[in-house]
Amino acid sequence: MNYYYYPGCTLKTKAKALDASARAAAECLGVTLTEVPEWQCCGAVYPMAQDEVAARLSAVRALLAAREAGVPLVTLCSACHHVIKRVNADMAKNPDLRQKAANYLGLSTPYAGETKVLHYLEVLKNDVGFETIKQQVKHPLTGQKIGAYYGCLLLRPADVMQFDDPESPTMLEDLLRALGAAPVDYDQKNECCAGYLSLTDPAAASRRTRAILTSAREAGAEALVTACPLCQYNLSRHSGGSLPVYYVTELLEAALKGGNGHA
Amino acid sequence: MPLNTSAPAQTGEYRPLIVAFCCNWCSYAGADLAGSSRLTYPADVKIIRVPCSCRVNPLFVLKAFERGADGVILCGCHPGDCHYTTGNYYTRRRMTLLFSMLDYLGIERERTRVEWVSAAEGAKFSATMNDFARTIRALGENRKLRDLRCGN
Amino acid sequence: MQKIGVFVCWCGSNIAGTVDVGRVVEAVRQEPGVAFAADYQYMCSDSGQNLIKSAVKEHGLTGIVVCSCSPRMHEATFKKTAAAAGLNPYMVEIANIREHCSWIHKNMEEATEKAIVLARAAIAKVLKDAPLTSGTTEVTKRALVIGGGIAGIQTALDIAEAGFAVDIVEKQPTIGGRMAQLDKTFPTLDCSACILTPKMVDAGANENIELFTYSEVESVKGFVGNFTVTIRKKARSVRADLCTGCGECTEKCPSRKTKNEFNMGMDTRGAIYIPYAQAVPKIAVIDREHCLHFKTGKCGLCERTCSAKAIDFAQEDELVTRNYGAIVMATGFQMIDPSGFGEFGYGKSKDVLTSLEFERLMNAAGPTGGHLVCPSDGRHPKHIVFIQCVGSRDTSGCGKPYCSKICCMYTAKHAILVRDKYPDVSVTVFYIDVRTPGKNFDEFYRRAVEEYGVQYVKGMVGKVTREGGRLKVQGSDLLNDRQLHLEADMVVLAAAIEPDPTARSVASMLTASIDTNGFMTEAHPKLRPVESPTAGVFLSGVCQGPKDIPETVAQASACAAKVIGLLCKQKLVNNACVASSDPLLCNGCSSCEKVCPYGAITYEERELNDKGVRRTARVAVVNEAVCQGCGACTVACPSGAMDLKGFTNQQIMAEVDAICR
Amino acid sequence: MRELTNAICARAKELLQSGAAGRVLGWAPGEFFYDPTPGVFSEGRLNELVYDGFTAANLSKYCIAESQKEGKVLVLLKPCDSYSLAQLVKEHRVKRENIYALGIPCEGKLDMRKARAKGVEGALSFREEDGQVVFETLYGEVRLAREELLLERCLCCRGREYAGVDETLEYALPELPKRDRFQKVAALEEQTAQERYAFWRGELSKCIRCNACRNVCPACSCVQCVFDNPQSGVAAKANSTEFEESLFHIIRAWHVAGRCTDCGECSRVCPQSIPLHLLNRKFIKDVNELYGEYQAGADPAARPPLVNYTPEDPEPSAVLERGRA
Amino acid sequence: MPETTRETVLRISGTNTRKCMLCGKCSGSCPAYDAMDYRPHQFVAMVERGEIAPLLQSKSLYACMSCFACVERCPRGVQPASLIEALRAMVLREREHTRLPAQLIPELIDAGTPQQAVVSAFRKLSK
Repeated sequence: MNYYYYPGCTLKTKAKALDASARAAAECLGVTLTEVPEWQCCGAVYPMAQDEVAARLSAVRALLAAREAGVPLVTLCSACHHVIKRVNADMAKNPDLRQKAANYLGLSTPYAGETKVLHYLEVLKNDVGFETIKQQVKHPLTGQKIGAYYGCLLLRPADVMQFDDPESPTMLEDLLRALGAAPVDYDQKNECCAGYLSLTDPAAASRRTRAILTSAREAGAEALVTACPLCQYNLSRHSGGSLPVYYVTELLEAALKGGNGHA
Repeated sequence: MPLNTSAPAQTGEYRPLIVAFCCNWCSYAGADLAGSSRLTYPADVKIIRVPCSCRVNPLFVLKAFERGADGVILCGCHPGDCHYTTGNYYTRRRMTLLFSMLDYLGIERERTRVEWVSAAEGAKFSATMNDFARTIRALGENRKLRDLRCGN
Repeated sequence: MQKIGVFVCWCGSNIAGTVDVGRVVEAVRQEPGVAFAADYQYMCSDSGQNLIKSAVKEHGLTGIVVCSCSPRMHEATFKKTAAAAGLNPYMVEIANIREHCSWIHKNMEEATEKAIVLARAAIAKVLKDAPLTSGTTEVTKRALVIGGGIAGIQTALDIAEAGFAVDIVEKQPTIGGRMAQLDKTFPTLDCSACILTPKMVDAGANENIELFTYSEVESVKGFVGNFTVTIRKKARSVRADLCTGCGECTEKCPSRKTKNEFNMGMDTRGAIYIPYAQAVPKIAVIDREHCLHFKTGKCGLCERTCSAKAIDFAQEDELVTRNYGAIVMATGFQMIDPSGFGEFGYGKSKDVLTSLEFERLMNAAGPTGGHLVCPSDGRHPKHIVFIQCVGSRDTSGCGKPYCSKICCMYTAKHAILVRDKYPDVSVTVFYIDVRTPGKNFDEFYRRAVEEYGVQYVKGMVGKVTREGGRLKVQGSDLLNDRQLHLEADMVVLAAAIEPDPTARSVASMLTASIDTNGFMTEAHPKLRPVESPTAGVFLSGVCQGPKDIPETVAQASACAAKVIGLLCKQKLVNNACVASSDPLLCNGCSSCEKVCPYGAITYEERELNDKGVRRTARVAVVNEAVCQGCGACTVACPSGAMDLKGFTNQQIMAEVDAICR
Repeated sequence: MRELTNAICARAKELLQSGAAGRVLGWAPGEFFYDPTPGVFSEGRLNELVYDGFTAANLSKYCIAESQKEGKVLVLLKPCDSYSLAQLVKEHRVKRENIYALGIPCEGKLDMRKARAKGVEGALSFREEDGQVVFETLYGEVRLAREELLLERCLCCRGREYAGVDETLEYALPELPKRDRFQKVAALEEQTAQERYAFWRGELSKCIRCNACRNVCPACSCVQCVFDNPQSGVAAKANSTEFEESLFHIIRAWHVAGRCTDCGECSRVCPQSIPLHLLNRKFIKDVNELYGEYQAGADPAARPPLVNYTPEDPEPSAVLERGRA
Repeated sequence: MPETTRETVLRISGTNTRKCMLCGKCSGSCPAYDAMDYRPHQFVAMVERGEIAPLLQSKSLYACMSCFACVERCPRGVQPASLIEALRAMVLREREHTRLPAQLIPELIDAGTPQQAVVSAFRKLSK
């Protein structure tokens, strides 16, 4: 199981734990992640404007590198995944953008979405298999009541992301169950935490995270997991420590290898 | 509303000749629906009504080409929906083999097409004819079949 | 020598607005064989037809070309005109210069050119037309109705009343269909069962009607007037002739976990059951999938209980083959599963229901005995939110693009029923549009608002969440420019209705066409709404499109009238455009026989006079009463012996020639 | 070879004497040693019967006329010929009850054109010796390896199974090469449309419309050919243009599609050496690939592919996409 | 001045406002609804009517969380979020409308603020 791996800027700085745990867990599971050489920041925001070409280029570069290597491109940060997956779809479906990107990058063969973009969780689910993971768990998270927080970027728009049911996703819960935990279902798991506004409108972020945290707590969650550094930051900042927010990979690593304090 | 597909014939502009065989029950009715919905397609397309697509003898297709048609399209009910139960299944085999043969002889494969268009698919009929006409226009005049055998 | 008359119709401005009809007339006059050409504003009008008739007489025309609308529209009209003028009706050809020309082209020059080409093709064809006469066939005086809901019952009753035998095939163990599940009916609020069950009983008792319940159509052969249908009577494991419907067995059955379909799975039933008290026929049936006897071989309690000795575990499916003159599709509808719209929380909270589930919840024979309680915990609700257009008018993928038509009215009904019975329960309805075209419909909806104080909110719900044991509904109130966050105890989804999935396979057997949404296609959307384009197949009820009960019943009766009209005929005039084989060219190879879907071709040894030489040969013979004129045989025939009257090789080649000229 | 001919004659004589048949359909000497022609023999003339490297003609088609006559005819069928007869019987073209089919072994037939191409000129006679063919010519003896002279069809021999014969004559013969008969078709398919067009245009332009292919083809046995029927709309006589001229071979191949046993007679008799069998083989290859293996004449009960279907048949468009990357 | 025609907005957003059937599900779904002066459904309606100028001034452009709930739930395939983004882009492409001067950043972040937050804020709010 060989993949190109796109960590993204946050995983190299503030979210090193996400990166490190993901790599460690991958190694345990026989998944080889090769970091994309000389990757650039994806921009963290998918440019919805159809005439924005430049903002799509760093994603295209990463996709091109994977095309050349002939392997799928794996991402972890929700924002990176969202941007790269959607730009990939643009390149496949929008000939205008494809040609413009090729012109910018001086490509003789335009990039037409050939690379398969996978989220780390998709690799776990489809290529490794949750059943395999379950068998490899050495330190099950027995009895831990954990709420899965998906946020927006992994799920929507579902026709492009094709990650999970956009309104009733279960992928994280299925993984948590494989790790031995008791996932807690709550209705705000796919609602926005207002992460993009965390700098400019902290009040909005506070309102949204409170709604999410309340919903999770009411359903009995004692911790949350997410795959997004911004969600993690936003939620932990407003939980006041009452509800710890982990990266899903941290729990995965802990269950596979043991050790980490919280597990 | 773009009407470019029915642009007036300008002098010198190449206008292909397209013969469309349509089964009476589905595709001809689909063409009627395209008409009553005012869904345009080029006047290059001329429709011949047949009771079923299975009435279309390969000789008709070849004849049309030989007489100067640039494209021939057969339209019938969707497989399984044939008014006569099985007619279009035979059509499908016959035309598959015939078109494959034409391709084998080096005739552009885009000049022949089979499409299943139901009586409810006026929009599909129009879209199909627009697409086919565009394809044929791009291919240009059909000389190959006529010239397959040089005059001696 | 043929003398052809060409008649170019203006169709008002429909044709003349885009096609220069004068130029068409001028052009066709030059065509060989054309003895007369004229244009007229409405050729299908009396005076237009008279113009044709007098031209035939005056100019001694032998054939007619009418350049007009689609032959599917007026070919029959002009054939009659020709016949009235003494011509063989098959000496008429139509050039479709409206649907295939004037309506789709905008440029006059171009449309006129095309019209001329189409006219030439028709002239070329008519020059090779030969007078044809139609044969006739007998009509089997029995009808089959597929589906035993209110549509099928009404159609069957009307046909039976007219004195014809009619069979109903129903896949469920009882007739009654969806209507039997409804509580009250709009806009009168009379009890659904009270008006339906007498009809069910009538259908069961009528000596002209035979019910095949728990049965399915297995295969269909033949054609209008002469269908042969095989019906699979599934094994009930209960002998219909012995069961008294006492219900003893259903109470004793120890397997009690099967979801009760009648109550939309909101309660359970035994493995042996009678769907409901008013079932017709009132005969128990064993659901073998859930029966302990069939699963483990150990039980047999029902058999011991039954004093009528009706239980028959060894019963097998039975195939019944019958002939019918007409077949009615009355396969009805189901509600879509709204799980695809996860934002509404259906499937996550038991208090989010579909309207049909709510219908059962309100019904005295329903899972709660008619007490309105929250399914999650049995509490009495304080506030109920109804959401309309769930999956209707939805082009996003998981819904249906059409309006389901009945939801506005039944939601108003639900709202009124709740408010009437439980004035303490408040009701909010989220709507996009309230559509009430129907007699007393808008008045009914206004009553909900004015008399019953139902809150109608223009806007759609974005999300339903569970909070503190209740539901929270977030939606927009567009008229008041606000986002609402309402607490509710129940949410009722007016989910879209879709054709019953069985319609597709049955339609396929009947070779009747289906539209992209799975509804049956009618022969003409306005003028022949109860007939399928396939002769002898008729449409009754929602299988043709969404309908409420009065509309369904009206259509069912209209459908019956059409069936009766067919069954009344002593003979049917056959298609004259049938295949025929030239024995002198026939190789006797049997290729044609193999592709004929009707078995219309047989072979016989014939003595032939081949240009003075006598020889005997095995040649193909077409049964003209059975041939439907598809033409499959003509292409299978390598020698060209087989040809199709009205669409001969020469005629089609002539059309090709004329178009490619 | 003489030995095999004697064996055939001996068995034929027995059969005639037993009353199983009244006459024999076989090969008689032609104008030259390399063109034996079909002939009918009474018991007394059996000594004139030829069976050698050049008796390639497929006798099946002659059974149509022969079976209409009084009495039974004994027909000699090489393995591949037997499929043609079986197909004709399946199509009710031959009165099987008037035929006694004797399957005779075949060691592959020779192509005089190949011999000429290898420099055999002024040939007067030939004989076969140990896998070699020895031509006696005006300019002396020429020896050539037998395999080099085999007819195209014999290089792809489909084996020694017979279809629907009444009996077979056992006789040990060396194996024939079993080349892939679709190799050339596949090679053409690989080419660009332009190349294919150039190939076929070159070949079909050579046609002189002598009708030899049609006349020899066992599948082309219509009571009246569409090309001879002015009512058919395709006959040249009925048209001012050259429809028949340009499309004759396509239509001919179409009409025998699903019925052609791939006997190769069309190419053998073509005076212009047009590889007509490549048209038939294209249909056979397509049928095999798309609808499952089918050999015309092999199974009397099997529905021929063109009067058959399955609901899952591929779409014409999908088929044209084949091989298009 | 930026181009302010309906066509520009439609081109940049790649959405078709005529598909809207005025159900309001976008506004019923929007988590930023209360912070908006013009609501998602109004964006669709106003763009369709060509009323672009007021939208360019709207504070909703900076309240939208780009959560795509409106896009996901729209029964007709309209994309209100894309309209909002197109309008925001039109404003920001005028340099003077940059909403997030770099010098403001230090006071907006804390020790834990992920890069992603900064990068995305720049992407959304400056040019």
